[in-house]
Amino acid sequence: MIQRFIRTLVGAAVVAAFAGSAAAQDSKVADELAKYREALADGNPADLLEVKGAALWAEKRGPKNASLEQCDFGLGPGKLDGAYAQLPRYFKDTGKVMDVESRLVHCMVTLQGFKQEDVTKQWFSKPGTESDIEALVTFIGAKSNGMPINVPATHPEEKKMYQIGEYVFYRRSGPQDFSCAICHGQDGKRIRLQELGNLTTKEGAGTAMKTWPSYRVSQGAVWTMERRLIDCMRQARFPEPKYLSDSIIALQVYLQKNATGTVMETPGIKR
Amino acid sequence: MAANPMKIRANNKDGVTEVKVLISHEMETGQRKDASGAIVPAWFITDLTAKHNDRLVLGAEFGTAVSKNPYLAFRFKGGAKGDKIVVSWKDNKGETRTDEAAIA
Amino acid sequence: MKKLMFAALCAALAQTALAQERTPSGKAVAKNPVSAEAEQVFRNSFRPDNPKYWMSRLEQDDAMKLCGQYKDNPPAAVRQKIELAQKATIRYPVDGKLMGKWQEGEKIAAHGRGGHIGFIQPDAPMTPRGGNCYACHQLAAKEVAYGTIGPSLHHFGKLRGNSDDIVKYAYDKIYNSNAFNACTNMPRFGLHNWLTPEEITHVVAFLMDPESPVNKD
Amino acid sequence: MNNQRRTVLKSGSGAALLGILAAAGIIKPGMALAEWNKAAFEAKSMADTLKALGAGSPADSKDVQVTGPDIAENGAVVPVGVSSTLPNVTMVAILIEKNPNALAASFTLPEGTEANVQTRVKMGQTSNVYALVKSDGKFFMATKEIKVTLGGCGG
Repeated sequence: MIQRFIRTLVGAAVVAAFAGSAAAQDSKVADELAKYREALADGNPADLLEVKGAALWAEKRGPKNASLEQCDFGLGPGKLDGAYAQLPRYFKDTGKVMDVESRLVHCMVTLQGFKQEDVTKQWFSKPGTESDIEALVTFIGAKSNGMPINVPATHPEEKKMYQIGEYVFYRRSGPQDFSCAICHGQDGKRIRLQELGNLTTKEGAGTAMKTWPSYRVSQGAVWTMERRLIDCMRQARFPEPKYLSDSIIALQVYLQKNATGTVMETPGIKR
Repeated sequence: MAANPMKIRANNKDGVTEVKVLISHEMETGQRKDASGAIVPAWFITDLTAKHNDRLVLGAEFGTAVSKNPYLAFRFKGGAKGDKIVVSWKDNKGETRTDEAAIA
Repeated sequence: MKKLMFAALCAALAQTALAQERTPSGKAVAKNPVSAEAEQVFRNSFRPDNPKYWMSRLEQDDAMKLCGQYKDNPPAAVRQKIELAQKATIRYPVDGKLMGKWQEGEKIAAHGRGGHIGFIQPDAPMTPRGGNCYACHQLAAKEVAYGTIGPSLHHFGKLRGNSDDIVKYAYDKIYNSNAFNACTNMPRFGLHNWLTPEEITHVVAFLMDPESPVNKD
Repeated sequence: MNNQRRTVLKSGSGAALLGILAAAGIIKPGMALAEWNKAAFEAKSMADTLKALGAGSPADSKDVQVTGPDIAENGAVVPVGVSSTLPNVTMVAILIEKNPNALAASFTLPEGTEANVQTRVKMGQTSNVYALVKSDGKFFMATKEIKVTLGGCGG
């Protein structure tokens, strides 16, 4: 007991010594970073993509020469206001829990007659090659701006996906022993200069989820949530997940349920 | 590929009009390599003009260091609600685009 | 007495790290009721064209499995079992020298690439693997872009001196962090061959050497 | 074409026709300015760039400012601007010392346009950034260091 007390004392002293020296420099860095983020916020290139997405939504395309205007994201055909904030959810017609991207692709296949492999070939943009899916998801996401995330995951299939998502969140592997929880399981941490949300809490998950889709200045592109999560797996040094695969959807159920109640601010802009 | 439209916002306050422009453009530096290791040729906006009705209010020349999807903000005296702001750009491949907005 | 002091110091170091990580309440976490199915779903969620040797990165050793099962907060007995097993994995450079060149260590600490696979943005085949220490730790004062997932290591050597025991502690911790703190966030750099024993000695020097920017400024 | 037209109308600019005509090369946008200054944009050093701009060695001025944050979270997008309280400013430019080509952008300011322009630039690394201003026919300059930080997971 006494030994434990001494440990704590020494530990606390060392921590305190560190905290003092760097504080002044750190607060200056934090101020300038806040200015940087503020300067970016006014003038988000994602707005340009949103306009493009709106046009693609209404345009008659594909073998069936149909628009996407009858696509049902869970609130009824063509009802987009607040739909993104309530995904993923269980869909009776497919018998599956789907996220915004799997549902969108489903509509492009069923309503417009595209082949899934064709329409997902360009699921994210590269310099000089735009992605219809990126534009459409930006547009659909923006239709939930200002609305609360609401994924209660009460349907048994949704509940199961939540549990699968939680399992994946804590599952460690790879040459760095990584899981999602390593970086996103604690409050008030940052990686380099970027704040890391504690995605197991409402506040952390909410802060993270409310701004997607988001324009990433380091990438020069809007990233969808699938893109975000698949790249997290790359950073964890895992092999590459399949686009629209179940563990990516399950992670979204886990995160969206945790974030439920947070008001959307999308499209976002970040590093 | 036809260029996407710009987003132009113009607001008049106390006789000064503030214009903010967002442009959809790759702004390739000519120094990046693609997956196969080949240099991606430079492709960037070189010139831009902004006019209030028919009067030039800003001329700009860009190099490759201007960010992808360029952003521009400036202020000029005059302009009234409803007046037209017309922005045009031209890139090094000769492609051009013109969009306009009304002062709010 | 000296031994005791060292033990206390080591304990303090471990405690410093712990204080910034999870509180080790050891509270048992109920096993995820769908874990068997979830494991199947996870493994089936990767592209079929990932080569086998990439997919092998998804295999888990006992420590990984247990940490996941207990959400990184195992009960005391499990914790102890993991730490003992991990301690036994530590290997040393053939020449026995644990202090390398701090200049090399500085590069390893700042470098965050290497080992990325997949089809979208893999690293070029021979990209050296970095330690990426700054992602989680403050080190040299001049680098402002440091993370806080791990404790600050600024003045690491200056605060602790560079006795053989401390040098060995630093080496061991980098080689296999779980030998000291089961289910810590820190990778097991040596165990996975992410860094070679020689590279680890360079990082040790970056932390310990009085001339290293970690201790100088 | 139809799709683009609707997009433009929806975004409230209504310049579809102009855009289409311009894209088709039927009319040319009003480039009533001098040709793009190739020599200045292709110059590498600060000195060569200033020379190509006809600026010689400008005096430092407290009345010129490089605006924007001192730290960039990413070098691909660094918000930076020039502002000045000097009279009759007809031209401003942004120069980045350590970029492969120092000149990032230059602006012609007709009478009535304020000497206050903001844009976003790429920076390969931490560097001094210069604001160059032409006032009453003479050149003035100001500088500040903008730090480009490494961010995120590191790869």
